[in-house]
Amino acid sequence: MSAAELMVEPAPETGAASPLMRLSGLSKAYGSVTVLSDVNLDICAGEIHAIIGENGAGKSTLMRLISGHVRPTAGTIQLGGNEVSFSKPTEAEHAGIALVHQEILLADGLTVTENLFLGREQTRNGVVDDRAMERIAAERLRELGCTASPRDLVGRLPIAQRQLVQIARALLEDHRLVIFDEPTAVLTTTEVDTLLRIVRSLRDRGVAVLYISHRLNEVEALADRITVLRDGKMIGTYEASALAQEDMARLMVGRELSMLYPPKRGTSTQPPILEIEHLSVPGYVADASLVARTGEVLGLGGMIGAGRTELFEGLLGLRPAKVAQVRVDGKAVRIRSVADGVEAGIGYLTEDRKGKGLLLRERLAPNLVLTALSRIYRKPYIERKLETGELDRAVGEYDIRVRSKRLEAGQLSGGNQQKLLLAKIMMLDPKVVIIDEPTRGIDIGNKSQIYSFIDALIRAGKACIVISSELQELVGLCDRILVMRAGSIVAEFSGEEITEEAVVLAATSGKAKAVAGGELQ
Amino acid sequence: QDKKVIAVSVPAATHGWTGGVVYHAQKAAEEIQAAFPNIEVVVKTSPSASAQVSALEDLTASGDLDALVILPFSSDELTGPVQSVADAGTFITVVDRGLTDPEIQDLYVAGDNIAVGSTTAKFLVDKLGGKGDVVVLRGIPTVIDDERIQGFQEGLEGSDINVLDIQYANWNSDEAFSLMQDYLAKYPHIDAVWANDDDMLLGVLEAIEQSGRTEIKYALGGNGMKEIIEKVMAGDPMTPIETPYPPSMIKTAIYMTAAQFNGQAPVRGTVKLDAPLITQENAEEYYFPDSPF
Amino acid sequence: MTDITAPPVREPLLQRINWVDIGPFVALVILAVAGVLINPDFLSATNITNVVTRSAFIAIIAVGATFVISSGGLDLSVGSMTAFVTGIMIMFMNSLVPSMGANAIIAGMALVLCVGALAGLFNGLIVTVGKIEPFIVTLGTMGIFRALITFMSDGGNIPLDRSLREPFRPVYYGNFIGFPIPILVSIVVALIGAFILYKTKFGRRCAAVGANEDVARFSGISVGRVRTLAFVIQGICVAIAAICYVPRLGAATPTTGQLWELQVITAVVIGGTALRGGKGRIWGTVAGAVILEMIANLMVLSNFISEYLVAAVQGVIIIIAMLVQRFSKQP
Amino acid sequence: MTDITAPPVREPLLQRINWVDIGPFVALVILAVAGVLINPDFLSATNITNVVTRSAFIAIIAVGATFVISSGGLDLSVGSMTAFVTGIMIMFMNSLVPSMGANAIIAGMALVLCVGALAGLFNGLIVTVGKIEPFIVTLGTMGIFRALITFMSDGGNIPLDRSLREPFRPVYYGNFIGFPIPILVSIVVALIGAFILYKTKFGRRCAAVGANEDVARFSGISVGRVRTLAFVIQGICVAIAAICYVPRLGAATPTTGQLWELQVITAVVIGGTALRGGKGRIWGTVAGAVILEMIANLMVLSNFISEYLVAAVQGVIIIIAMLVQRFSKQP
Ligand SMILES: Nc1ncnc2c1ncn2[C@@H]1O[C@H](COP(=O)(O)OP(=O)(O)OP(=O)(O)O)[C@@H](O)[C@H]1O
Ligand SMILES: Nc1ncnc2c1ncn2[C@@H]1O[C@H](COP(=O)(O)OP(=O)(O)OP(=O)(O)O)[C@@H](O)[C@H]1O
Ligand SMILES: [Mg+2]
Ligand SMILES: [Mg+2]
Repeated sequence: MSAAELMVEPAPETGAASPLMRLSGLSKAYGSVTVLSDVNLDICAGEIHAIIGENGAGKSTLMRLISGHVRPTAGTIQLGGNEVSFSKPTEAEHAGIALVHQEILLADGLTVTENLFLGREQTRNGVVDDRAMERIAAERLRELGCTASPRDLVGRLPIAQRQLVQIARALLEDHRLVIFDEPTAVLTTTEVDTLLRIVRSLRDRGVAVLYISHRLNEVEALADRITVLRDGKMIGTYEASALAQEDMARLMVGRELSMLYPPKRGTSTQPPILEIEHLSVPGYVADASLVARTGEVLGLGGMIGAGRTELFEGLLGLRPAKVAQVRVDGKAVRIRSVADGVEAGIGYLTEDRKGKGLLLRERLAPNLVLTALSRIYRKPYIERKLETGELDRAVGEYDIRVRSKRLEAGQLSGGNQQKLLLAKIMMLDPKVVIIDEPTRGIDIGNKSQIYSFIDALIRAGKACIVISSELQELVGLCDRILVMRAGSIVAEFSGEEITEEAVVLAATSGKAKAVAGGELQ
Repeated sequence: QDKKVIAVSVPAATHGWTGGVVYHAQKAAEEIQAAFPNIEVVVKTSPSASAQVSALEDLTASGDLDALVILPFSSDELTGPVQSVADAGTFITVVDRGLTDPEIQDLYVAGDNIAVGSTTAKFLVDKLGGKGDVVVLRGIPTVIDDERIQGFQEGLEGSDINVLDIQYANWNSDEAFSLMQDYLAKYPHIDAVWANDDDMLLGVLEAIEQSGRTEIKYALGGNGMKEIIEKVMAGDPMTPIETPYPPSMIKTAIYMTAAQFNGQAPVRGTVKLDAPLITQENAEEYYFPDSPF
Repeated sequence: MTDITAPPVREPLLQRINWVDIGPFVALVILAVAGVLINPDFLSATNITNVVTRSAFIAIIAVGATFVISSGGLDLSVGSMTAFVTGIMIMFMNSLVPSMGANAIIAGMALVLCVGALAGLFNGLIVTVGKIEPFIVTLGTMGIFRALITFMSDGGNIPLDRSLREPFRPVYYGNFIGFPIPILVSIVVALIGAFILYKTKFGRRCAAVGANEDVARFSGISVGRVRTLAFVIQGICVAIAAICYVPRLGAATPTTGQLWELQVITAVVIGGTALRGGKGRIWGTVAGAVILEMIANLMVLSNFISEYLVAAVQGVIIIIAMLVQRFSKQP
Repeated sequence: MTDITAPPVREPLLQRINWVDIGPFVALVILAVAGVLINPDFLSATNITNVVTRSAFIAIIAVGATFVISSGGLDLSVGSMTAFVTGIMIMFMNSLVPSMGANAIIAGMALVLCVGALAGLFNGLIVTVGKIEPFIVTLGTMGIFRALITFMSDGGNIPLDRSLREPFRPVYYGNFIGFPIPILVSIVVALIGAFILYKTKFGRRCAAVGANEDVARFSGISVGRVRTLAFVIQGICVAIAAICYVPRLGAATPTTGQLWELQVITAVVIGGTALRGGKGRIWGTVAGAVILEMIANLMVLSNFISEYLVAAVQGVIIIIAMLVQRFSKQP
C-alpha cells in the first residue's frame, strides 16, 4: 500500500534555508540483513522532528548512525553543509550531537554525578571539582523534576529516575542537535510533562530535536514535522498538523488498525484468585492488601516511586518483605522466591527488561525458556528441537520480529525484547499474570495486539494485574484500578468511576475516597 | 623468673625434607621442655625468606630471647636480620646454611649440600666406569639446589660422564614424574638418573617402571627419606645408595644450644655433618621409622 | 515486516561451525605441528599417550571449574583440596585393609567422592550464605586444606598401604581397549559435564546465574543453590581426579596438587570460558588442559631453551595460544 | 501536579559515615583486640612498628593493584615482577659501585622506577591491544618475570654489593621523626594513590572503565589507555616496593616475592574493593595489607597453634575478617 493511498500528502521538500543536517541515501546492513535502506531526511534548526515507526522499523538504528555509534553501509550525512563521518560517538558529540539512548546506558556502580560527568569531568587546578559538579547535577536534575540525589548510586535508582539522569546527561552541554530515543517510555505523566516543556524550550533556543516515541499523543502535541519509517524504509516526512493520530498509526503499520483497546469485561463477580493481606516492604510499601479476580484486568496506577513495583517484588521474595497472608485460588501459599510464585501460579513480568528480564548476550531461545525449562525437558535431557519449536511458536504468537533466530536478545529492537519477555513469562502458563509496564516501548500496532492478548487471557479464565504509568492504557484496559501513593493503596475505582482525572487525582493528592486495606477483602 | 627461651626458626613444611625439619624441631622442643622445666623452646615456621625475617622480628620484639636456632631460607637474605638479633646479645645457632658473615653465628651445625652432589657423582663415576649418559632433576631455584648441582658437576669432573639434561622439577614428585617421562621420550639411552632430592626420586622411579626401559642402571636421590633408605636396606639394584641430609640436624643443633642453659659450658664453633655414602651395610643407622621423612 | 514468515534458510556449513568453540582446538593443532618440528619424537605414541594421560588430572578438575566459573564463581582451593581428599582417601583405605583387603579401594573411592562433595559444599556455602567473594573464600580454604594435609601427614607423606598398590595401580597405568584409564575417565567426566552443562536444567541455570544474577533471580532460579551446586560438582571432580592420582605415586604429600589451581583456571580460560561467567565450554576446557601439558612437554623435548627460561617460554606460549584463539574466533 | 517526594533531608551523621569504607578498619580493630588477648606483647610499640613496617611492601604494591582491579583488570605478576625489578636494580647498582660509590643507590632507584613502569606497560599493552583476559596475560608474564630472575641469578641469588649495604640500610630500617621509613613511604604512596584515584580525571575514568566498559567507551573514554595506565601505575608501585625491599634482605633470589600476588589481591579485596572492578578503596587496601601482616604476626606470637595448622588458621581468619566487614556494612 502506498502512502498516497492513505490520503495524506508528504510535506513538500523544504528548500528553505539550509537544514542543519541532511541525510542522503543512508543505509545500514548487518551482514546480509538490511535494517535501514536509503533514508533521505532534512533536519532543521529549531524544529522538533518526530520519527515514528513500528518496533524494529529501524528508528534507533538511524539515530545510532547519526550519532556515530554505528557506521552506515551507504549514504552520507551532512552537518551544516559539510559532509561528516563519525567514527565514534564522541566525535559526534564534539560536533554538537547528543543522543539519549533508548536503553539506559549508565554505569550502575557510579553515582549520579559521576555518570553525568563521565568523560567530561570538571576540574579546578587539575583536581576534580566534586562540589561544582554536584551543584550542576542537582540543578539539572531539578529542572527535569528528578528527585534523585546527585550522590545516589545509579544502580539503586528506580528505572524512571535513571532515565531522567540519562536525559540530564545529554543536556548537560549545549548541543546543536539533540536526539531523544523513546525518552518517555519509562516515565509517568508528571515527568513527561516536564520533559516536553524542556524539549520545547530546546527548540525555542534554536536546537534541532529528533524525537522518537510510541506515544502518539506526545508526538501530536510536540512535533513540527514527522517522518515515518516502516521496515527500514522511509515512508515520508509530513507536516505534523497534517497528521492525526490515526493517520500516524496507519502510516506506520501500513494497514488500517482496528480498535486499540478490547471492549471491557465489566467488574468481575467471580471468586478471588489472588489475595494479598497486609504486605509491607520496608522503605517502599506499607501494609498493602489487594484482591485480584478472574475475569477482570486489575490495574495499578500511581506516580513514580509509589511502590507498585516493590509491592510485587516483595510478594515474590525478590526483596525483604512481610506479609500476613497470601492466597491463590483460595489456598494459602507461602512465597519466598519467584520459584514459589511460579509454583503457586503467579507470573511476574519485570519493568526492567534489560537488567532483570533478559540475558542480553544470550540467544533468543535460551532466554525464552529460562523460567520454564521443564517445557523443553524430556527426561533425561533438554531437547534443542523443542526449544526451537517453542521459539518458533512464540515468535508467531507474539509476533516477535526477528530477522534471524541466532540473534542475541540484546540485538533485538526494544519493542521486540519486550515481546520476547512477555512470551517468556507466558511459558509458565500462570493463573495470575502480573505485568509491570506491559507496553513500555511498544508500538501502537503491537500494543493493541498485547491488549487483545491480555483480554484473551482473562477470557481464558486467568487473572491479570497490570502496573502501568501510562494513564490512557490504564483507563482504556482495566476493569478495576487501584491507585498507590507513597507506599499505600489509596484508592479504588471500577466501572464508570474510571477516568484519567480520578486516577491522577488519587495518585497525587489523595482527595479520592481512601480505601482501607481490610475493606478490599 | 629466669626461664630461658630458645627460639627455633625453620622453613614451613612445604615438602618432605622441610616437613622432616619441622618434625624433628618439634620433637626436640617437646623432649627438652619435658626434661628441663627451666627451658622453653618455641618453634616457628615461615613459608618464605621475608616471612622468616618477619618471624625473627616478632620473636625478638618482646626482648627476652636467650638463644636462636635458625635454619635460614638463604644465607644472603637472612644475614642482616640475624645480625640484628645477635647484636641484642642472643646466642645464635645456625643450621645447614651458613650466614654470609660467619662472625655472627656462635654455633654452626653445617649440612654439606656440595657433598650431597659430589658423593653421588663420585659413586656414579665409579659404577659406570667413568662414562655414560645421565639426566638430572633439580629442585626449586635456591642456594641449596644450586650447591647440590654444583657439587655434582664437580664430582663428575675428569670423567666422560655426559649430563644429557638438567631441568627443574621443584622438589615435587608429580613434576618429577612428568619430567622423567619426558626425559625418557627424549633420550633413547640413559644410564643413570639423579634427582637431587628424594621426593623427586619417588616420581622418577614410577616413571621408569612404567616405561619398562631396562638400560637405566641407577636412579639416585639424596636427603635420606625413609622410603629410600628402606630400598637401600633391601639392596635395591636401581637405588643401592643414598646420601643423607638428615633433617634431624635441627634436633642436634637445638640440643647443643640447650645444653648451655643446663649448666654446661656453651659449645661454639662449627659442627660439620658430612654426607657419607649410605649403603646396605650402614643404612640401619640412618633409618628413623617414626620420622615422617 | 514479514521476515519471520519466510521459511528459515539453512545456514551455510561454515557459518554453522561455532568458531568460538573451535579456537582452543586450532591452538592445539598449531602446537602439535610446532612440536613435531621441534622434536620428531613428540608425536610418538608413547609420548602423546603420556602427555594426554598426565593432563587428565587437570582436565577432570577443570571440568568442575568450568561449572564454577561459568556460574560466576572461582575456586582457588582445588589444588590443596586434591591433596586433602587424597590424604583422607589413603588413610581410610589403609585403615580398612586389615578387614577388607583390596575391597578397601572401592570403599575408599566411595568415601572420597563424598568427602570431595562435602569440601565443595563447604566452599559453596561460605560463598553463597556468607556472601563473600569466591576468590577470598577459596583462598582461605586453600590454606585450610593445605594445612590439614600437612597436619595429617606430619609434614611428611601418607603412603598407600603396600598391599593396595598392585590392585590400585591399573587405575592410572592400566589400559582399556588401548586407551589409558585416566584418559577414559576424563572423557567420561567431560561427557557427563557437557551433558549436565548443556543438556540439563541445572546447566542452563548455571550459565544464567553467571551471565546476570538479577535476571536469574527474576526467572525463578535460586541463585545461591545453583552456585553452591557448582562448587559441589567441582568437589566431586576433585575427588575423581584424586582417585586417578593416588595409584600414580601411591602417596599424598603436602606438595600434592600445588599450584594446580592456576593450571586449572588457565585451562578453563584457554578453553574459551570467560572468567566473568555466563558461558562454559567443557570441551574447550579439556583442550586447554592438554595444551598446558603439551607446552610443558615441549619445553623438555626441545633442546634450545635454558632450564632457567622454561617458565618464560611457557608464559609466552600461553599468551600466544590465547591470541591464536582470539583470531580464530573471527572467521 | 506536584511531586510527592519530600525535599532531601540532611542525613544524620551515623548514616553519612561510609560504612563500606569503615569495614576493614573494624576488622583491624577486632583483630588487634584479639591480638592483645592472645599475647600482651602484641601491642608493644616495637611489635606494632614491626608489623606495620613489614606490611609496607604489600601495601605499596596493593595500592597499585587497587588501580588495576578497580579498572576491571587483575595482575598476577606482581610477585615475580618484584623479584625481577629487584634483580635488575641490584645488578645495576653493583655495576655502578666502582664508578659512583654510594651514589649508585640513587641511580639504581631511578632505573628501577623506569623498569617497573615498563614492565607494567608490557602487561597493560598485551591486555589491551591483544584483548586477552588479564588473568591469563599476567599469569604468563608471571612465568616470564620469574624465569628472567632465575636466569639472571643462574638459579642462585644476586646479592647487593657489601659497600652499598650500610648506606642503603636506612631505607628499610631508618626512622624519620620517629616513623620508620617504609611506613612513611607507604603512606605517601597511598596518599598519592588516593589523590589520583579520587581526585583526578584519570581516577574517575579508571573506576568508570571497571564499572561498565561500554558506558565508558560511549562517554568518550579511551578504555584501552586507562587500563594500560593502571598497569603502569602498578609497575611503578612494584618498583617502589622493590626499593624498600632490597635493604631488608640485601639480595634478589628466584623465590623473592613468591605468592605476593595472592597477598596483594587479598589485601585489596579485604579492603573493600570489588574484584569485578568499578570502585577502588585505597585506604581499605592499606588496612587490608596490615590485617594480613597482623594475622601472620599473631600466628608467631601465639603458642597454641600447631605449626602445621598455621595456614588453616590464617585462612579462617581471612574469611572471618571478610564476614566482619560485610556485617559492618549494614549499620
Ligand atoms: N547488531 C545487530 N545485528 C543484527 N541486527 C540488528 C543489530 N542491531 C539491530 N538489529 C536489527 O535491526 C532492526 C532495527 O532495530 P532498531 O533498534 O533500529 O528498531 P527500532 O525502530 O528502534 O524499534 P523499537 O521501536 O522496538 O525500538 C531490528 O530488526 C534489529 O533486530
Ligand atoms: N528520588 C527518590 N528519592 C528517594 N526515594 C525514592 C526516589 N524515587 C523512588 N524512591 C523510592 O522508590 C520506591 C519505589 O520506586 P519505583 O519507581 O520502583 O516504584 P513504582 O511504583 O514501581 O514506580 P514505577 O513502576 O512507576 O516506576 C518509592 O517508594 C521510594 O521510596
Ligand atoms: Mg528503538
Ligand atoms: Mg515500577
